[in-house]
Amino acid sequence: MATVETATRLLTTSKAISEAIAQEMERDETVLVMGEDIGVYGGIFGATEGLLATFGPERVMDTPISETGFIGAAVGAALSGLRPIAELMFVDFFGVCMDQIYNHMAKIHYESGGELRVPVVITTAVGGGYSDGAQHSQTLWGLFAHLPGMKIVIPSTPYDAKGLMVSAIRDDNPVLYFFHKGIMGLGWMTPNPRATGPVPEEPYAVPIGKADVKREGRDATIVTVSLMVHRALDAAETLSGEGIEVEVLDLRSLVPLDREAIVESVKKTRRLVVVDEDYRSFGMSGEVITTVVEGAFDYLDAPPVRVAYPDVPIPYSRPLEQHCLPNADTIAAAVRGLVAG
Amino acid sequence: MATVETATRLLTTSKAISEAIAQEMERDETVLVMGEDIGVYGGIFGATEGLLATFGPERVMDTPISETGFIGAAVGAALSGLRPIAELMFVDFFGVCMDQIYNHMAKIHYESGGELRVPVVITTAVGGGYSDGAQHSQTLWGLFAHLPGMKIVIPSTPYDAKGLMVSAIRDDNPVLYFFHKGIMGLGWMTPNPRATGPVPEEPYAVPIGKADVKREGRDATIVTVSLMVHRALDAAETLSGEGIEVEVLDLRSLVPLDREAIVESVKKTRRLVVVDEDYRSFGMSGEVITTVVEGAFDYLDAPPVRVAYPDVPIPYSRPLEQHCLPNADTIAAAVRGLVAG
Amino acid sequence: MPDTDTLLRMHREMVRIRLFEEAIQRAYFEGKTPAFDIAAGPVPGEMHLAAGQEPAAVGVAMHLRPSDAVTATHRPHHAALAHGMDMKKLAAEIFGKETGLCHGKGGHMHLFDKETNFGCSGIIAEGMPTAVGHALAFKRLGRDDIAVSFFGEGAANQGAFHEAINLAALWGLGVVFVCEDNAWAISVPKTASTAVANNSDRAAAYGIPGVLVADNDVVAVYEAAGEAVALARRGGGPSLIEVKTDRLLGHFEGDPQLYRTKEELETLKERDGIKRFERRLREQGLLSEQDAARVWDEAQAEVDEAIEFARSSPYPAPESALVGVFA
Amino acid sequence: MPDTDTLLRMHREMVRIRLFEEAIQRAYFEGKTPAFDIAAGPVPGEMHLAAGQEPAAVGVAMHLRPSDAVTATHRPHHAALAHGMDMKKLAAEIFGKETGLCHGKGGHMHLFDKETNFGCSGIIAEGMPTAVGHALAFKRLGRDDIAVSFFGEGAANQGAFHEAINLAALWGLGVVFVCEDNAWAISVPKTASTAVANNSDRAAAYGIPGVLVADNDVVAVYEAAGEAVALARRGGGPSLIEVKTDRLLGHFEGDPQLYRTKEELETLKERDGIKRFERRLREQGLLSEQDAARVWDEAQAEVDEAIEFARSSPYPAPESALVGVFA
Ligand SMILES: Cc1ncc(C[n+]2csc(CCOP(=O)(O)OP(=O)(O)O)c2C)c(N)n1
Ligand SMILES: Cc1ncc(C[n+]2csc(CCOP(=O)(O)OP(=O)(O)O)c2C)c(N)n1
Ligand SMILES: [Mg+2]
Ligand SMILES: [Mg+2]
Repeated sequence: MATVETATRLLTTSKAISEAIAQEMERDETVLVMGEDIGVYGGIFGATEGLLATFGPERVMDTPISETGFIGAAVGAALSGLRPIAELMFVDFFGVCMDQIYNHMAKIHYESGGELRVPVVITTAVGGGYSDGAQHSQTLWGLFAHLPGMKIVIPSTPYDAKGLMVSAIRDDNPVLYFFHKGIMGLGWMTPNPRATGPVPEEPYAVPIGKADVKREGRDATIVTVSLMVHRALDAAETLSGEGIEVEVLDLRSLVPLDREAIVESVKKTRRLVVVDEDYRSFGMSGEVITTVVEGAFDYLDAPPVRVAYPDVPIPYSRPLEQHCLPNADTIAAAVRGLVAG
Repeated sequence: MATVETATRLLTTSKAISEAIAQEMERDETVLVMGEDIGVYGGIFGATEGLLATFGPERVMDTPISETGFIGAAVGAALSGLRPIAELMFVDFFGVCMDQIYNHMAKIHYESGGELRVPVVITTAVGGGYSDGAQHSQTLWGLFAHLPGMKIVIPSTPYDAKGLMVSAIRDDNPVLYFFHKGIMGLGWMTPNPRATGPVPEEPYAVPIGKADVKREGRDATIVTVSLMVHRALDAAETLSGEGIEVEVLDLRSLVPLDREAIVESVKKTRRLVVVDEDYRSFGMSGEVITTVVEGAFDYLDAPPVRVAYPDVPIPYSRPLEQHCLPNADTIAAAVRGLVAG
Repeated sequence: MPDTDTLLRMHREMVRIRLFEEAIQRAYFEGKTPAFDIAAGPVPGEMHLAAGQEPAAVGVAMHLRPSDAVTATHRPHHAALAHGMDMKKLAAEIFGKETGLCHGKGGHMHLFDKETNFGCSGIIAEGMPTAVGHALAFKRLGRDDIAVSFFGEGAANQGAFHEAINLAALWGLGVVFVCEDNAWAISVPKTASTAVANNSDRAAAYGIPGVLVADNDVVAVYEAAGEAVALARRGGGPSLIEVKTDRLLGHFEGDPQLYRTKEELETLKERDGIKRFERRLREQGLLSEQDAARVWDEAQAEVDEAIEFARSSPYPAPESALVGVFA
Repeated sequence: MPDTDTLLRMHREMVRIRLFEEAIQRAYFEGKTPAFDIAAGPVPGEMHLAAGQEPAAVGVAMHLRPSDAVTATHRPHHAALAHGMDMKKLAAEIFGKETGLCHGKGGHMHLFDKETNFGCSGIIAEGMPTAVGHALAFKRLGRDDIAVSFFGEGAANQGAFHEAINLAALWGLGVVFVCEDNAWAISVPKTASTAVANNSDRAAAYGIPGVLVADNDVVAVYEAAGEAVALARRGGGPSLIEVKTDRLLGHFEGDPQLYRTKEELETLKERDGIKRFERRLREQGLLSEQDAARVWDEAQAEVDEAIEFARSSPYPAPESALVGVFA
């Protein structure tokens, strides 16, 4: 193991995130973390594990269940010189504190005519697939991406997770950092081999706003984010066996949206499938398709297709939820249909 | 005037709305209205004018500034047999009460497996153009339309406003009813001739989910809602003088979205311009364009175009805000470009 | 002081709740051992059990009718059963079955029951405004029903707590707000979340009665709730009750609880509200050893039947997920 | 009792605020008569003036330094000027000019000033958590600066009020919460919004000092704020002060105010906090007629200069709207 570690050290996504935060806290005294159960507990999804022991309760603050209060406090603290990281335990809870997020955190820099900066990072857990019901399983990134003033970061791998967290903390703008429960590599979640991967020990930054080709291909482009990148890669593997080579483009952030990368890939493959775990309508899938229509209309061999969560609340019962979630099979089927048709 | 009234009675949009509510309250004892300044004041935008005098404080309840409290109360009251109408004064304030709206009002019917119904109408004012700044000028309908479980109704004329309010109140589902300050016909807002129009005295229902062709045309389709319908009609008028006949499709609701009407119109005109006062990205414009890509791809002579509010918070200063807002000129220019190109 | 019959009913109620949750707990870990996978087994997802908090639910619910509204939290089973929810439908819902209360769409945190006007929410404190709305409807409709809102001490620092209680007090609505203070919000102790020792003192901010039940004793809860419910029913407005209760288990099943000492957990077991109450009934000669045994046996039988019903019921059709968004 | 110099400074401050807002009011109605069009004239949009509430802002701000943070509301001018905001930049912002505090992007409800660590928000009560954050930063950074949060009595029923004060109390932060009770939230009287008579009583819900300033008197505010600010500065935690003050004008300009009687408005003018204070200073011989006149004249000159600066400044380039979303 030791040898493996020196060669390529393997980390889970949650460890990659907590390591990034710890290294930035070492580097910058003004970084502090707050949220519910982020201290002793280390964050319900492990994103802050070990931080309390290392940095103490002054910089790793467990909060009451007062999201408007502590996220608003993060905004105020940022205005007076700190760089707070605030965890919203599940993105599903945004409704109790959204005013602070989008009317304050996201707008103050612009409203102030550029005079003030609000370097806040909000981390939040997204995603379903484990029967947590309608209030604990959503992704909702499309909703946040619709509102100007916040960068929307969504890692899919341990490597990106660390590098994007470093960039988020160093960014002078508000950043929403969405981590999917299914990519964290938690012992109590359904095992996901891709949730563990090589992560350099030293701090490094992955630029916010650059999409990443997770797999090259020529026959079709799958554009997606987060856990669906893993599903898409599984589908691509299967399709490759059938002679269909799919390009998997991981957006990694929705704001800024790397429209060039999307357009370039589709110009090459001439076919687009957008996969989204978020609700289908008025969200990411429509924006990505429109981006291609605006940038590569004449290159399209066929109308782009979306494989997304249907426009229904998320049901509890396993067969119901699984029926709604995109998976490797439904993604592969969509690609086949597109390539055939 | 009297004769005109008997012939075709002219009403402002705000009077049309308050009349619809009054008539439904007459018909149904369980309908009640709550919100800030909806009593004596009659609603900041006049949507509840005269109701207090007619129905008394038991059914027309001024509330504290506790949106989570009274919108949550509306949900609970609906579960126990009332049909509340709750006014969120400006849609910009949704962040203080969104949890009640989308985790409760919108989901309980589905979560209950259809056992319970939540007949709540939330009315809310939208739109800018009068220098009210970043927190009082948004439309945000794209954000709400992304979340399943609520019907999203957006009238553009006095006639539709009354008929859609009647339908909203009679609907057994949660309905969000967006009225634009610029279409209400208020004495203190910039005059808008289209904010006054013929409205039958007797109650009538305009179905929720049916788009309406506000002007027929053959050369291009403009799809939009609310005040932008008026701007689009102005543009169409101008363009007609240039020999370009534009069809103006007023969606009237985003959920349900009348995809058939959109597709049919574009199949006829082969060109699409989406006009949206809401933020450009991850919203209505992308969804409408994607709807056409999915339903009429082969009919498109050119890539659809969007004229929307840019992805920036809404600035206060008049020249800045006006530069951002779509208007008849920018809409006409977009159509010309599309028809020419 | 409640009469003997009431005392014995409260005992039975607490026992059936405890045994029901123990059965759910066993089912929950099926398919999750040796390796714990939250998505696996007949009962997937988060599971918040109320073992130890039965006195708070039962002492209040004894005063309620099915037409009274109850709103509960992510930890709802004790309140649901105490208010009379059908145990079979509850079990089937937790197993995600077609025969479940919500036909599998709700799950353990989203239980909605028309029969008992019961609802709950997984969002902290957000069930409180709903209770205010129920009471508003009762007033408008001339019904003398009331609403009870259960919530945890952690919820008392959420804005909805403040808005809901102010509204109920302002409008003189029949709501009984019951704070179950189990001293913990997941891993955060009350001392790290709440600026005052007792939420009952916060009643002063709304000019309503605030009552502290300092011990996890079903009789004390029964007494306090009796007054609050009577006040609400006769149009006297809301009350706020805080019950010092105990969370015997983890926040959710699988919680390592590294934030609590073994000692704390031991002492909690010692003072288990059900054990203590049963001992008292025995000492007072109100409950014989055989009667006690029968109570546990009968409750176990009811629970077994409910679980069996849940297990043997079919899953809903997958496609049913796509319908029912709108009525 | 403040010394004479302080008394006279408070008088000057209140006068310049009043005259500034009167000038803004005149400018606001330019282009809006005979037909009122909210979008027209040199100052478009909503306009919330604080005439009558100067004592609350000035009595508090006298104890502050520019490095102390102040968060205010949709009615921010009195707090902004009292805390030392540059009057020219403020005027230019209200006129939407490039030379404005926020280069025209903020407007009258969204004033942000680095120089005086001032901010405000048009969302009710949502400025309160921001103040908590400023105080948190001061504590972390070892600064003995404090934060003051101004809000109206209507805001005291918003969830953010509860969450912010609990957090500040829990963490022992140096925040002074100042509730300006002008009895009205637009058309809704306090009696129709708040279950208790005085929000200062709500301090009990957080275990912090609650002080009621029962009269719109700048000296009484000064005394109360002095203690609260001192407590906050020495690390003693937050306080909640409620000042009974008066809104002499409509909620916003153009408000027909059908919900208030002519009599009420007359009596308010009678007890105008500035007039009364000036009369007292005169009676006590601390301010001669000439000195009083000079105060008003000098303030008027300063105001005229600020308004002139605003009028003569250029508008920002329209395209500048498209930049500055991100730093
Ligand atoms: C608004 C919101 N924030 C956070 C959570 C996550 N969460 C679920 S339960 C819980 C602790 C609740 O503590 P308490 O109210 O005391 O209830 P208990 O679990 O002790 O019964 C938290 C923080 C949530 N569900 N909703
Ligand atoms: C969350 C929210 N709800 C409603 C409004 C609309 N609104 C603006 S000012 C106001 C009244 C505020 O009353 P108060 O807090 O007493 O301040 P005052 O206007 O009296 O200074 C209301 C309801 C708002 N801006 N924000
Ligand atoms: Mg608790
Ligand atoms: Mg007020």
